Amino acid sequence: MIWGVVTFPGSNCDRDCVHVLRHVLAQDVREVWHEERSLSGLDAVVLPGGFSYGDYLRAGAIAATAPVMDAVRTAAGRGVPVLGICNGFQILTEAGLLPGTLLRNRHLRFICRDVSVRVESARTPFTQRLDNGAVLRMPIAHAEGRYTASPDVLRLLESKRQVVFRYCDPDGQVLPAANPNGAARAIAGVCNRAGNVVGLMPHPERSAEGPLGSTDGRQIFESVLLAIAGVR
Amino acid sequence: MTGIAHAPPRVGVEVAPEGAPAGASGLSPEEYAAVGAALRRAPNTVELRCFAVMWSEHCAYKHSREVLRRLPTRGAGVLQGPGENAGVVEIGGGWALVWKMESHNHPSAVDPYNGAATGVGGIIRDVLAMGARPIALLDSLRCGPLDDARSRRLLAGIVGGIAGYGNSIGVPTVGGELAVDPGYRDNPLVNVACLGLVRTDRVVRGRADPPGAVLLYAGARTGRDGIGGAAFASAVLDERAEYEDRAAVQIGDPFAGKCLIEATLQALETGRVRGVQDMGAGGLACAAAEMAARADTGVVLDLYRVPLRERDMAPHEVLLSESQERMLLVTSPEDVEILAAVYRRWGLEAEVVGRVTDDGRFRAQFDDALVVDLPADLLTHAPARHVDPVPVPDPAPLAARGIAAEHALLRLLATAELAGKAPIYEQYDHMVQVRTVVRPGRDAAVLRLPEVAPAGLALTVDGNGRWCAVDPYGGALATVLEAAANLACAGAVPLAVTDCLNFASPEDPQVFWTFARAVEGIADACRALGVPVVGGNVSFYNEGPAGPILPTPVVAMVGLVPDVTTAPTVPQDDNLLVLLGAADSGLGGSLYAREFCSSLAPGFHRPNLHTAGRTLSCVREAVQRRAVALAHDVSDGGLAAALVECCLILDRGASVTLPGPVDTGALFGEEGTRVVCVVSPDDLTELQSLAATHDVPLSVLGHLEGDRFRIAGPDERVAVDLSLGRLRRAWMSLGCEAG
Amino acid sequence: MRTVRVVITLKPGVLDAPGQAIRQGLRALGFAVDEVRAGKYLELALPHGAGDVEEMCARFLANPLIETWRIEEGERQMATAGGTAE
Amino acid sequence: MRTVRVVITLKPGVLDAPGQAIRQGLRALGFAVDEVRAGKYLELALPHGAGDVEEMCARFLANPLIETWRIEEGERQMATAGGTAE
Ligand SMILES: Nc1ncnc2c1ncn2[C@@H]1O[C@H](COP(=O)(O)OP(=O)(O)O)[C@@H](O)[C@H]1O
Ligand SMILES: [Mg+2]
Repeated sequence: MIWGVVTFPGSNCDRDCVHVLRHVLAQDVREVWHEERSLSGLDAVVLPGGFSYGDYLRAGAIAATAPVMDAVRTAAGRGVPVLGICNGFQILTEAGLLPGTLLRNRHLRFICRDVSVRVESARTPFTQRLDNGAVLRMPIAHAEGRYTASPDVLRLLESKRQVVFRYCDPDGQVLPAANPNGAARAIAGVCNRAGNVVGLMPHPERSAEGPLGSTDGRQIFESVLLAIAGVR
Repeated sequence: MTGIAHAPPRVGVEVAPEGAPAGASGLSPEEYAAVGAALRRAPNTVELRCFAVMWSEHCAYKHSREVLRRLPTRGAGVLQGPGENAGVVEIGGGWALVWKMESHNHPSAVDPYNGAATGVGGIIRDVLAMGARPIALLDSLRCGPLDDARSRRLLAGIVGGIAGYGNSIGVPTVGGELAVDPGYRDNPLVNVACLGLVRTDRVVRGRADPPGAVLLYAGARTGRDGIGGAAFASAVLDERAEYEDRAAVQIGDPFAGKCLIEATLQALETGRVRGVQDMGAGGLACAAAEMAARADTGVVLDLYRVPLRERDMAPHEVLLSESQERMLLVTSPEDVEILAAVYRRWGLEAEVVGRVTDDGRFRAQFDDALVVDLPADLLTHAPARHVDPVPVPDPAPLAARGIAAEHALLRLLATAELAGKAPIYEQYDHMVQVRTVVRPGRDAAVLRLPEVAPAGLALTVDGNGRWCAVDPYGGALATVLEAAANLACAGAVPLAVTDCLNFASPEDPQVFWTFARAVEGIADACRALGVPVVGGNVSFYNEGPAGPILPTPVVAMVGLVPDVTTAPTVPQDDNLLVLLGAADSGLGGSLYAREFCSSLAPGFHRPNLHTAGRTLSCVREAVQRRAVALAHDVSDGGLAAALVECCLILDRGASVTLPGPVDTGALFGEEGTRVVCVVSPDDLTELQSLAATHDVPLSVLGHLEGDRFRIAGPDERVAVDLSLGRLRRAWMSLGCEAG
Repeated sequence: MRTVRVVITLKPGVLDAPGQAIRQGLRALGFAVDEVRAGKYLELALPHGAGDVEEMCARFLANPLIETWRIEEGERQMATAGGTAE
Repeated sequence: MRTVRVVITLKPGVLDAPGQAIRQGLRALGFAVDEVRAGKYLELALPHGAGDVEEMCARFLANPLIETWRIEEGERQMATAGGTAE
């Protein structure tokens, strides 16, 4: 299958995602420039982390106006799996492809460290290989990751199983101390109604190889391989 | 005036008055006379401003040039030593590393956030200018004691600035250090090192060559930022500096910085770039003049073509602006469009602003007028200034207060130097680029290099103003050894050093002596270890109203880890604590002396280079062979602190029996090159035979157990018995609140 | 040319972490302050016949989920703004 | 209780990277705009007899090296501010 990894000016995890897909998972990857207008032929799309347009105004807001986002919208509408990691998640919310928004961390500081997240919804193409309740260890690295939505939206997300990942302790307990940024309901990742568009703050591409400390993130990419192959 | 060699540039620029120049120019009367003599005419005001910047200490190394010649700069793999934008060292497989450290002390004193951020931006562009992708940063920080709210805010601003820039451009900050002293309160030190990676056949240099080539300006537009910044960096900060030097503050745009990195690397990939230099201190003038001087060519600049952010900028402003995120490329006229298109695609400016000539002159035209016409090498070669050094007498003898060992240990663990630095490094993205195998929090960070797998690079930065205040030669030598020890603990062979030499005014004969002795210490240690110094930076005039800073040479060292997969894992079974290496006892210059004694104490015991070298080889080999589970060198806080740190890393208690008397020297003395190792009993014989081969003293001190930390003497008298939780609380005390 | 000023603030009820931190910082310096709300200020220079600023806010400048805005037409302020700084 | 509004903007000539990026975003959406300058907006609720807001700006709220500010006394605006957002 062919993956697309989109580069916006200021993206800085695009090369890392390409590396993992190409060299760890032996996938075909097309590097997509933000000015491109078509994503046809791609089986899955990744919006990587970084600081697109310096994250000026609001994180992800300016990137959400890029020409490629119309193509992302079209692809998402066709059911193509779309993954937004960190800044990619912020872009997807700004573009209206995912509900809610990401605000400055409660303690205002940028924070880079490992966290644990619990899989809350195995129905997306990115979690299909995983079980509900599975705990993954992955790094976060962000200053604006506090997930926020109105009470109505939050209620809807829970009832439609659109919460995909929640911050938890290593044993899978969702505790305030395990919530690194003050996210509402400890939400670390969500999906759209159809489930094919997923955004998350942790970095699966940084936890896909043993020497880097964890291989848990790899399963998120591998899930898509299964999903596309129609297994499970 | 008679015999004018070149007619003075004419239009629109008044000729500077003869005799002593305006004080603001920063040139001494002798220097002004030297300019006149070389030109055989008076410089005009634009030229004079160029001299003021280019002949500043910061750009011209007037006081340090002679002394720096003592450093060893050559070595087997060195492709580029000092003199270019950064050093380059081959690492095999067709790849080379690029290594450079820079200080941004004075800008950070005035504006901590922007000063530190632009420090990161500046060092990144130095590495980029060699053709390399920046892959890691280290930050070495010094400020006033953190019980003072102002110092805490200053540190928060500096850390915020480094995070704000480094995180955004996607270069991981993988290590650093922090120290405090009242001398740094008004004059903090911000030294940032950058590591780059480049294919050996893609290394470029800052040369304007050949004649007929054009100068392509690339990056952000030019504004009135930081005009005269280099001259400013060479001035003593006084109390009013915060409000008076506004024009010297530069603001970075990390977004443009990131685009500049990607665009420049793509431009270099075309193979059409003949030379590159970043526009840093001294701006366009400095970049163009240095490139011409290196290549023995000349340049003509068309100032009216420079992309400006503001209208009505004067010629000297365009020439000397230190606006960030700009590079100067040399290319042939037919390749301009290809390169310009790359930059424009990234939303950056790209304009031809001049051309290379063969006449050795540095010229600039503005509209139709020639406003600067100078010999390029005159601008880049300020006359050296000589100071007769005067030795500093030894400090007053030590008067220690009687302090219980447990109390002392807890206090030391809570000092800025020893406390856990997670509140700092968690604000830095230290994992982007997916190379970080050993993260910050250990002795050296380790990056994997898939380009030359399974090899990796280990990095560390170290400085110690206390040691150097007591003994500049021995302290500087010990600083290099500490850096090497940190690398040895990661199993790395040292490849290259870059340094920042932070001192007060070199015009003070005692400061100058201290500086020269410190350089000799670095030189001797590097020679003994066989590590070349491939670049660095001198920062003088670091003084506040309270006086000069401690003499602070900072050393950043990078080494090769043959196989990054050897990073040892710590087994959960019974583990021994073993000490390799020997120390003379004493507290000279120690953290203990600072905290509990009347002075920093005389009698710093200079490490012996031979025994230190053997100890480091032994440790390196032990780590590479996985004979030890953890190695950690003894530095700040002495043996007691090193043992506690091992326990905190592994989250295990320990029971230790020291072979000799358990006095303050044995617990907290910082001398010697010693390494604590955690060893499984099965591996002890291997380690013992390694130690015997290298002729290194080895003693088994105790073992890991339980959740208490105990140190006793041979008489079984217990000197320290504390819970690990208590130690950890003291150690986790570093406050670094967001600005 | 027309100059428009836009003030964007968080909706009441949205946790204003920056505002809280600023209040804390002011208090640490000894200033008495009850509450601080932090927002953004933008000055737009628009050509004649430029589009609707209201629409710019709703679609881009603000995030209607969490932010509210106020638009003021008027003279360019910035270049002539006061403050003690020179 | 007193409400004070503070508008903090960059001094003329200081690089305004956010302003440039926001202009680009507006243009990408098809809005005509010549220039954008970005600044900060703060609303302070102060107890009677609170300290000097001018001094708060100079010492903490603004960076006098690069920013300038404007202080407006007046009614609390934020909670009642307009905007289409519900
Ligand atoms: N300013 C800083 N920025 C990033 N990391 C830091 C900083 N200060 C210290 N560290 C990290 O914390 C750990 C401990 O630092 P330090 O006590 O200076 O180590 P050592 O004594 O072995 O040189 C190291 O991994 C170091 O890289
Ligand atoms: Mg160490």
